[in-house]
Amino acid sequence: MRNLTEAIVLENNAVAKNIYRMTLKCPEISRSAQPGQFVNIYFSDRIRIFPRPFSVAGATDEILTLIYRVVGAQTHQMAAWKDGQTVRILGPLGNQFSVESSVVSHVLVGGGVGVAPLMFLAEKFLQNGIDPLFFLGVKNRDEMPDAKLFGRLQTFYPSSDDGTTGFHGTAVDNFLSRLPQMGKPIVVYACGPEKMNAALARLAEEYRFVCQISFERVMACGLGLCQGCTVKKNSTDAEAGYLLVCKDGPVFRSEEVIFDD
Amino acid sequence: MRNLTEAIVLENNAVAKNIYRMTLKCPEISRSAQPGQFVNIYFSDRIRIFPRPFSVAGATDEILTLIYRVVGAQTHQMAAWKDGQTVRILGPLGNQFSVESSVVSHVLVGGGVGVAPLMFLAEKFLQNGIDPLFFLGVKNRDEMPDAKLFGRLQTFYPSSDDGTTGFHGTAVDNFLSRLPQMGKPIVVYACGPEKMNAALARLAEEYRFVCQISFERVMACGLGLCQGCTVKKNSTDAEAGYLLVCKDGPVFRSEEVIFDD
Amino acid sequence: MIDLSTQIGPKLHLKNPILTASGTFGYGDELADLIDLSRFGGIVTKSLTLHPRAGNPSPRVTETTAGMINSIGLANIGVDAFIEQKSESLRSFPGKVIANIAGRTEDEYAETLKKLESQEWIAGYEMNVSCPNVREGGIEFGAKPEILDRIVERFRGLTDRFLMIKLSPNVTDIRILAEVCQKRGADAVSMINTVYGAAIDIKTRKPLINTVIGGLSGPAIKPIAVANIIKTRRAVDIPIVGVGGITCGADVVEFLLAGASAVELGTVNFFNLNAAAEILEFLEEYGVAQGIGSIAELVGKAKV
Amino acid sequence: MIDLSTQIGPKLHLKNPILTASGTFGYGDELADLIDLSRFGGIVTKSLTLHPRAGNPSPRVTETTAGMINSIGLANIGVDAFIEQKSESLRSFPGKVIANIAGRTEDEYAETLKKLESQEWIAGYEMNVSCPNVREGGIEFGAKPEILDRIVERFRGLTDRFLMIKLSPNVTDIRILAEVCQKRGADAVSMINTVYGAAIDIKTRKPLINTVIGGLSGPAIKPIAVANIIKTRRAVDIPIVGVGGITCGADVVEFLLAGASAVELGTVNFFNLNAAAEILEFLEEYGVAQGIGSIAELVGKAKV
Ligand SMILES: Cc1cc2nc3c(=O)[nH]c(=O)nc-3n(C[C@H](O)[C@H](O)[C@H](O)COP(=O)(O)OP(=O)(O)OC[C@H]3O[C@@H](n4cnc5c(N)ncnc54)[C@H](O)[C@@H]3O)c2cc1C
Ligand SMILES: Cc1cc2nc3c(=O)[nH]c(=O)nc-3n(C[C@H](O)[C@H](O)[C@H](O)COP(=O)(O)OP(=O)(O)OC[C@H]3O[C@@H](n4cnc5c(N)ncnc54)[C@H](O)[C@@H]3O)c2cc1C
Ligand SMILES: Cc1cc2nc3c(=O)[nH]c(=O)nc-3n(C[C@H](O)[C@H](O)[C@H](O)COP(=O)(O)O)c2cc1C
Ligand SMILES: Cc1cc2nc3c(=O)[nH]c(=O)nc-3n(C[C@H](O)[C@H](O)[C@H](O)COP(=O)(O)O)c2cc1C
Ligand code: FES
Ligand code: FES
Repeated sequence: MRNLTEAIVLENNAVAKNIYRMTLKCPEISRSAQPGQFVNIYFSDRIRIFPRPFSVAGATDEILTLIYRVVGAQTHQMAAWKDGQTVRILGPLGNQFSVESSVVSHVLVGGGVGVAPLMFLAEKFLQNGIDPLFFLGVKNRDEMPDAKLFGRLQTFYPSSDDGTTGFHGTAVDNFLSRLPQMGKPIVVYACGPEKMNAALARLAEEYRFVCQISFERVMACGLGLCQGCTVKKNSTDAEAGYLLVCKDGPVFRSEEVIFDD
Repeated sequence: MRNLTEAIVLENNAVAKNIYRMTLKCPEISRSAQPGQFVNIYFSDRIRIFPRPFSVAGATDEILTLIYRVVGAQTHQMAAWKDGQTVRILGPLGNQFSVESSVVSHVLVGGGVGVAPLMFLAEKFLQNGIDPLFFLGVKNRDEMPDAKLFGRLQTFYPSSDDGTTGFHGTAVDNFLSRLPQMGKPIVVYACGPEKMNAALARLAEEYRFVCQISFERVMACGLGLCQGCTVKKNSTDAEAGYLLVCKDGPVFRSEEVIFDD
Repeated sequence: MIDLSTQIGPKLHLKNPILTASGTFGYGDELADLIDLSRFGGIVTKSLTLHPRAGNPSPRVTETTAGMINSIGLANIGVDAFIEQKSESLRSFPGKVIANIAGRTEDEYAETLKKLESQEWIAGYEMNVSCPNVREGGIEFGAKPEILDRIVERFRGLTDRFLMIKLSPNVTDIRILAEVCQKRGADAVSMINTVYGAAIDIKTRKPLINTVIGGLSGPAIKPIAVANIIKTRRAVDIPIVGVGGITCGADVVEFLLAGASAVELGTVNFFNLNAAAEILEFLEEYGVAQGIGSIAELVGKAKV
Repeated sequence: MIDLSTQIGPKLHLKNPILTASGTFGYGDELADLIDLSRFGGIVTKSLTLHPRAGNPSPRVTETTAGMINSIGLANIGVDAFIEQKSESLRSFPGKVIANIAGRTEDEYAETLKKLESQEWIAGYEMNVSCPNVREGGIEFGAKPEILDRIVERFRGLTDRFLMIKLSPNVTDIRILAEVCQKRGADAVSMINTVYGAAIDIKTRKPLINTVIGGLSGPAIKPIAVANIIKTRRAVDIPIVGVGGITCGADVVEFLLAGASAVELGTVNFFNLNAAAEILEFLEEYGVAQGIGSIAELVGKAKV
C-alpha cells in the first residue's frame, strides 16, 4: 500500500565522500516497503519540478533509511537537511527483488550508491538466517561507505577501481574471481551503473545464473503517468514495447530487457 | 557613485503589522545615498527573476536602512533574514528629492510604507536644523510604525483611514486641514499610493505649491536597461514620451507627469 | 458556496472545470489508491491509437527550468485494449471521460473514433492533431488549415458526441486553425499542446531527448497558453479548454478570465498529486472573496 | 587557455561569442560605471527607428515563472539622436557594435540603415523583423516568407556590412524564413525574439501588460530557442546567433553545441550584471576540462 506523507528526518550523515545516509520517521511507508522498492521525494522549489526517486535502503516498523549520493541540486539540498526537517515523500513504489527458495548462493553485486537497495535486501536475508555474498565496488577508498554499515555481514567483498580499498578491480571482476567456488544454483541481485548491469547480464547468460537488476532512469512522475522511464523489452517481435522502470520495475530479470537502448 | 555589493544584515525587525525595518552594513552605498534614491536587492532564486527596488530610508557612513512591507514572495523572504545574512544589493539608484532654499514650510506626506524615503528626508532636514511637517497616513493603528521612529520630529501628524490612530482620514485630508495655517512658500515631498500622489498633484496646482513625488513602478532592471518603468510625461505635444522611474525618477515634480496612464 | 459547474458548449457539462491533460494521468485509473478521482470534473485519457504503440526510445523526458521536455511518441495500449481493460473502472468514474485520439493517418483517427462510439460511457473526444513527437500523424494535421478543415469535417460526420480539437502553439496564427474547427462543427478547441523544445547535455553533447526536439510543458509555458487563449477567444465563439503550465488555483482563475471554460492539469500531476484538491479549495475562497456565485461568471471576463 | 574568438560569416569577427541582446542593454553605455564593457565581444543596440518612438503605455513589463513578459513597443531615441549622442562612447567600445533596426514600413528600415551607413564604427546590422509588440512594422515582416524575401533583398542592396536578420519563434516553420534570409544574402540569422505571452491579474482582472499580449523572455524560453537553433542549423549554412533564456556558461555551451556561432544575453542582464564575466570564466574552465582549444570547435557539435 503506497502512501503520500510527511516524513521527519531523524539522522542525515555522510557515510562516504558525497554519500549520505538518512533515516526518516515514516511508518506509513516503512511498514510495507520491500527491498528493491523506491520512494519519491518532493521538493517545494519550482525551478526543478521532478520529484526525486531513491531506493529504500532499510525499513523498520517506524523508520525508513535512504542512502544517497550528492550529484546535483536536489541531493545537494538534501545533504543540508537537519533532524526535524519534514519531507514530502511517496512510497513504497515499484516492484521488488524476488527471493527464490532452493537457491544456494544469494549474491549481491553493487556499484557505488547502488549499495542502497542491496543493504535492505541483505538485511532481510540476515533476518531469515541466510548469509548473502555481498560484492560492493567503488571508485576509490573515499567512496567506500563506513565499514560499520556492513558489520553484520559474514561475507562482504569490497573492491575499488584503483585498488585503494579491497580487491583491485570492479565488483563484477571480484564476483567473477569467486564465482567458481560458489555453490549453485546462484541468484545475483544487482544495482549499479548501466555498464555494470550490462556486464552482469552477459555473465548471467554465459554462466546460466538468475540475475535481478534494479534499474535507474530519469523519472518525471515515478507513478506510471508519464511513460518517461523506459527500458526496452527483450523480445523477438520487432514492435516489442518498453517496460516502465517506475511501475514494471525498478527490478528486472536480466533476460527481460535490452541494454543498448 | 552607484555600487553593486554584498551588504550584511544588522537588524531586521517588525515596526508595524507586516512592515519591517532592516539595517544593513553597506558603506559602499550608504556613504553616497541621498533621500529619494533607491537600491536594488537581488535574489538567488530563478523563479522570480526581477530584482526588488526599495527606497533608502536612512543612511550613515556605514549603515543603510530600509523599511519594507511584506506583500509577496520576496519581501516575505526578506522578513526571515537574520543578522549576518549577506544581501546582494545595488545602489544608490535614481534621482533624489531636491530641497529648495527660501522655503518656509517643508511638508512631508506619506501613505503607508511610503514613509520609507520620507524618514530619510526628515533626518536630513533635522541635521540641517530644519523642522519639517510630517504627515503620515495608514489604514489603521496596526499599520502605524512604532512611534520611536518619529521621536525626534517636532511636528508629526499621524492619521488613519479608520480613525484608530491620529487624525481620522487620509494624510492628504490631514495636510489639507492644516494647510491654511502653514507659512508660504510650501514644498510638499510625497510618497504613497498612486491615488494619494494624484490627489496631491491636483492640490499642488490648486494651491500653487511645489510637489515632489516619489513614484513606484514594477521594475525589471532598475537601471534604465529595459524601458519598463514608465510614467507619462506631461506635455502638450501628442507624441510626448515617457519618463523612466528608475532613471529619470523615482522623484518627479507633480507637473512633470500625467497620472491617468 | 460557489457553483463550480461549467458548460462546454451544448454537449458537455462538467461538475467542475478541472480536467486531466492527456498523457499526464495515464488512463485515469493509475492513482485511484492515492487520490480521490472524483475531485476531477473529467478525465482526458492518454492519446489512443488504432493499434498499440511502443513509443519512442529513451530518454523520453528531461527537466528544464520550471518545466520539462517530453518525447513519449504516443506510447499507448491501443484502442481495443483500452476498451477491454479500462472501461470497467472508467465507467464508474463520477465525472466525464474524454477519449483523446491520435493517429498516423486520417483513417486511423476515424477507425479509432468509430470503435470508441460503441462505449456509451465516453462523453466525448479530444482529437490530438498537435503532437510534436511523432513522425507521422502529429502536428502536420493541426498546422495546415486545409488539412485540418478536411479531418474535422470527417470527425464531425462520425459522432454526435462532444468533439474537441486540441491545437498546437507551434503555428504562426492559432486563430485560423480555431476558426476552421468552428466552421466544421467542432464543439470546442483545447490549447495548448506542448511547445517545441530541446536541451543538450554539455558533457556528453547528446540531446537529452531521443527525438532531439520534444515538447516543452510545465509552469514555464503558462504565459504562452494564456496568450493563445486570449487570441483565440477573440476569434471564435466555440468554447476553449485551457491547458499549459497550470499549477494552482490562481492559474486556473487566470485561464478562466482569459477565456477558457475549463482547464486541464498536465505536468503538475507529476509533482503535486494534490493539485486538483488545492485548486478546488482556492476557487471556493476566491469565489467568496470576489463575491462570485458561479465560476461561469469568470469565463472571458479579463478586461482585455 | 581556450581561444574564445568566433567568426560569424566572412564579415564579422568577435573576440568572444558574448553579445548583448537588443533592448536589454540600452545603447551600450548605461552600465559603463558598473561593469567592464570590454567583456562583451559585441554590443547590439536597442532597436533603432527612423524617428524617435515613445513606446507603449505602462505596464510594460511583468514577471512570470522563470521569465518575464515585455511590451516596450520599440521605445527609442531615434537613429539621428543615436548617432549624435552615442557615437562617441560606442566608437571607443573595444568590441563590435551591431545596430539593431526596426521600422513601421520597409522604407523606414531602409532610411534608418542608410543613415547608419555613415558611421564607420558600426560593424553591422541586426534587422528586427520579429517584434511582437508593435501594431505596424513588427512580426508581420518576419512571419511571411514572401515579404521577408523582398525586404532582405532590399536591405542587402543597401549595405556591404554584416547583415543579420532576427527571427521570431512565433511561426509554424522558422526554417523557411531562415532559408529566405540565406537566399537573399544575409550574413547570419539571430534567434529567437520573444515568444508570445500574456498574464492577467486575477484581482483586478486587468492584463499585466498594456498590449495584453507581449513577448516572453528569460530562462523559461531557453528550450524553445535551442530547438529553433537545432532545426535551423539543419536547414541553412549561414551562421546562427543564438538568444533566448541564457543565464550561465553552461547555457552558452549548449547554444554553441546546438549550432550557434555566438550568443546574445538578454533578460539575464536585468538580474545578474556579472553574467558575461561568469560565462567567460566558465568557458575557460570548460575548455580545459574538455580539452578544447577553441570555442569554434563546439559550434554545431551536438550529436543530433
Ligand atoms: C528507481 C531509482 C532509485 C534510485 N535510488 C537512488 C539511491 O538510492 N541513491 C541515490 O543516490 N540515487 C538514487 N537514484 C538516482 C537519484 O534519483 C538521482 O541521483 C537524483 O534524482 C539526482 O537529483 P539531483 O537534483 O541531485 O541531480 P540532477 O542535477 O537532477 O541530476 C544529476 C544526475 O542525476 C540523474 N537524475 C536526475 N534526476 C533523476 C530522476 N528523477 N531519476 C533518475 N535519475 C535522475 C541525471 O541523469 C543526472 O545525470 C535512483 C534513481 C531511480 C530511478
Ligand atoms: C523606486 C521604488 C521604491 C520602492 N520602495 C519601497 C520601500 O521603501 N518599501 C517597500 O515596502 N516597498 C517599496 N517598493 C515596492 C517594492 O519594490 C515591492 O513591494 C516589492 O518589489 C514586492 O516584491 P514581492 O516579491 O514581495 O511581491 P510581488 O509578489 O512581486 O508583488 C507584490 C506587489 O508588489 C508590486 N511589485 C512587485 N515587484 C515590483 C518591482 N520590481 N517594482 C515595483 N513594484 C513591484 C507588484 O505590483 C505587486 O502588486 C518600491 C518600489 C519602487 C519602484
Ligand atoms: C509526458 C507528457 C505526455 C503527453 N502526452 C500527450 C498525449 O498523449 N496526447 C496529447 O494530446 N497531449 C499530450 N501531452 C500534452 C499535455 O496534455 C498538455 O497539453 C501539455 O503538457 C501542456 O500542459 P501542462 O503544461 O500542464 O503539462 C503530454 C504532455 C506530457 C508532459
Ligand atoms: C525588455 C525587453 C526589450 C526588448 N527589446 C527588443 C528590441 O528592441 N529589439 C529586439 O530585436 N529585441 C528586443 N528584445 C528581445 C531580446 O533581444 C531577446 O531576443 C529576447 O528577450 C530573448 O532573449 P532572453 O531570453 O535572453 O531575454 C527585448 C527583450 C526584452 C526582455
Ligand atoms: S516516471 Fe513517469 S512513468 Fe515512470
Ligand atoms: S526598470 Fe528597467 S528601465 Fe526602469
